[in-house]
Amino acid sequence: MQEYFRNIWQGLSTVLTGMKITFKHLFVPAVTIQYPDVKVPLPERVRNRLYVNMDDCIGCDQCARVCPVNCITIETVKSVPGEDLGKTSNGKKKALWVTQFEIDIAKCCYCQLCVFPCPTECIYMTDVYEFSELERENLNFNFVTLSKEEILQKKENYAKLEAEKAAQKAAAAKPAVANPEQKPTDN
Amino acid sequence: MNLYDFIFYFFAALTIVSAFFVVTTKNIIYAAFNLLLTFFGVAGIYVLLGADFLAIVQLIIYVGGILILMLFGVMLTNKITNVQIKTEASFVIPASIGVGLFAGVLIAILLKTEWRNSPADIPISTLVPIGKLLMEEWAFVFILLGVLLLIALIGAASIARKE
Amino acid sequence: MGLLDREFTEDNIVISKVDDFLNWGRLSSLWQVGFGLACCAIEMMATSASHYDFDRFGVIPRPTPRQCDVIIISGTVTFKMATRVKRLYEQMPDPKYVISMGSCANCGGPYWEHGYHVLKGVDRVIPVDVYVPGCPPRPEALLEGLMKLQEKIRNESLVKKAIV
Amino acid sequence: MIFEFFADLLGSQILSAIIIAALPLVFIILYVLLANWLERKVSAHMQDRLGPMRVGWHGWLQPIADMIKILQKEDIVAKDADRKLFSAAPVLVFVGCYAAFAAIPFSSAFVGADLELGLLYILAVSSIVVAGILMAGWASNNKYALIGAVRSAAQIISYEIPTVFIILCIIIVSGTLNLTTLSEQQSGTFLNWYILGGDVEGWKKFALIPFMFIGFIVMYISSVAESNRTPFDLPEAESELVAGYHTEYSGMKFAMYLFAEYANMFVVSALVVAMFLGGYQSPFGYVGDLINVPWLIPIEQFFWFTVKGLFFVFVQMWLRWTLPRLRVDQLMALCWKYLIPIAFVNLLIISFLMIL
Repeated sequence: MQEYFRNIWQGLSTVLTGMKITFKHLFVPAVTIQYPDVKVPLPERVRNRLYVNMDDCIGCDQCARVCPVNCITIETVKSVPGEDLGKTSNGKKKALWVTQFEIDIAKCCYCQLCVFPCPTECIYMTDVYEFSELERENLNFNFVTLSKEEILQKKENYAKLEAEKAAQKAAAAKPAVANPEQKPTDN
Repeated sequence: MNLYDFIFYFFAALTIVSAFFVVTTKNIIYAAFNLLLTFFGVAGIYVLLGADFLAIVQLIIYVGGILILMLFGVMLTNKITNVQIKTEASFVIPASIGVGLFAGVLIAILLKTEWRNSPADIPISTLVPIGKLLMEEWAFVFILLGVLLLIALIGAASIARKE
Repeated sequence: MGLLDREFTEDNIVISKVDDFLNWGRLSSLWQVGFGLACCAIEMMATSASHYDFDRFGVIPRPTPRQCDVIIISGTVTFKMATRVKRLYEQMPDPKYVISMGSCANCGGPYWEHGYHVLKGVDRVIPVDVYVPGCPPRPEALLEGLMKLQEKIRNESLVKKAIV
Repeated sequence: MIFEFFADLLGSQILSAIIIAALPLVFIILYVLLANWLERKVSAHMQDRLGPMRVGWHGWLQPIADMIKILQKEDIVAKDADRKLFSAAPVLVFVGCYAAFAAIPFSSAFVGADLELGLLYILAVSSIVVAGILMAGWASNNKYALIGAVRSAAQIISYEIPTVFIILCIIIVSGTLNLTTLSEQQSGTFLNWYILGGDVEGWKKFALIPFMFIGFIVMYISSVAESNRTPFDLPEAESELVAGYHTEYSGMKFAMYLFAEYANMFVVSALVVAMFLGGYQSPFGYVGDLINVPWLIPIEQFFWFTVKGLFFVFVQMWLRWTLPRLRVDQLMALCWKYLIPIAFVNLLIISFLMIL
């Protein structure tokens, strides 16, 4: 019997205590950050969208190799002698034309592993996080600065160089191996 | 058309149509829900006849209690929706005799009754007279019925107990 | 729903005003399926919670897909789950929208190459409206994705689009 | 009364009856829009959030946007659902709540039907809601819907018993079941409200106060349970039953459940207000009396009734965001082991007091 009344009392008093707490919170100012108008400052080393500074990229492919999810695709073409590719900001000489540098940011897992091996510190994570897209293809970022024609030309140049080299080799080797039919298959 | 006529025909149609469906439908759940409408229509007619207490009690007990109990029974019983309900006549001759007799009695009553044709006036509530009668004249019967219900309640509880 | 089912072949001022009104209703009360898949779901819950407050945009989680407008695919969709996701999507009444949240839902994420068990992008089973990148996306990123979806709804029309 | 006024104005009883019947509908729609917004704002602020903010000032257009959206939604009827009952169930549920509005005295000038049996009438029509919910659960052909419906029916039927006991207490003290008479008996200041002993004279009034207070609490708890609100929202417990009996409903049919739920919240609050807190009576007296403008009084009464009703609707929301959901056995234990004995003893004590 005593238990019964204690139960009633406990039930009522705990409900009232709870109601007091919620009523107090009714007048506590909200902690909500009203996002599009107010944005929280991000922490310093926040990891968000990747960005590649192509001016500094030497096409070393290290970031692509270290990427755990293989979301970076790099394709390079060797430069021909006489072309000046310029220098990176920390003094390295560029030797490769980067004809393809794509990061499929949809696959990226924001681990920052690609940032550390970069010798020129040209790939880094920015604080941009608002880049949702209506099409998935738009999340495949292409960082190449060269135009399509330029890429084609670079490829042609290199092919020509190779062909010349091959021709020279063939010319040097012609006395030894008289087999001109093999030349096209070399390329 | 008078407002009361309108309401009366509405409830009468509701009662008759839904009662017809209760009898003819093969789906037991449909029958139960049509019974709800029948009860509701009958309650409406009770109100128009000036028996407002009866109407409310009809709603509380039949709709709120018995019908819900029936629905519970139907829904919680295994496979009751698959049971084939026989709707074709099986005992034609005895049934038609019985129905004929019953219909005859009903028609006789219908014809013999002197129907009042006075226009419907707003009925006075029967609540206070019923309360007075129950508490004064029929107090003993009332209490007796209460005790009977209590016994039934206790009996049900003791049957339902596991030990 | 006769008006809405019919597609108008011509644009006119009445229809475009009605359009704006109906679109406004749809975009400001996107009810979400209370449905989370993986780690992104934690972030989605954070978006619903006090600091980011999805309710500001009129988004409230509804328990049943029948009463929802938007499904947020929050996290890795395994093959086993993909059938469920598809069923949930099919149970939602039109007009319905899909937000794909996080790398895994967008294209399989870390599992896109060698994940024997992961659906490579939820858009292989259901049509996605907005892709929110991130692993997982910040709550703000999800809110931004929602606002992009609202923009998309705002530009919807009853007028039949001319075939370009 | 307002019915005669319209009958004189239009010259047709049928037309005026339709208008009278439509007035609560207008009230329900406006009230549901307000209550929906209030619910979201209250819930948000109790959790230190803001709630709807993006449409209109502090999101006041939110319920309107919801309604426009729900109008556009596809109306799904599942393949295995029972089409007829599935469509009839939301109507039945809404009709039950709407019918209860007929007997609610909004003010001395506007009460849909001045029934002698007002209190019992409201109880009776709310049993139609139970049938509608059961119909929804069965017609959906969905296990969650059926479990939710059966739970709901069990819950509402159980909690009707303490409600009836408390109504009996009020009958014994007031001698009437008519909600308008009940309100008239509590006129004057708030000292005449039945929660403070009513217009009973002498020491009995003070002796009644604690028992009336107990009655009020029991009545309020069971009324929250009857309108299926948290902490008694087992019929639509989303963590166990998806959405209970309206799991399969979408579009306008779901909106009818929404309307019915909010309307039901107001009905039970109005019942509590009419029984214990003076009905439409002002707690202090009327401005209309002070400045001698008699037509102002019914408007003031309407104001007070709505304010009191909305306050108890607010308390229901307050409870919802305070308390967790009960288990089924706890729900039944609360009803059968606590509320019913307390209400019964309360009834005995009050009748004993009134005999003395």
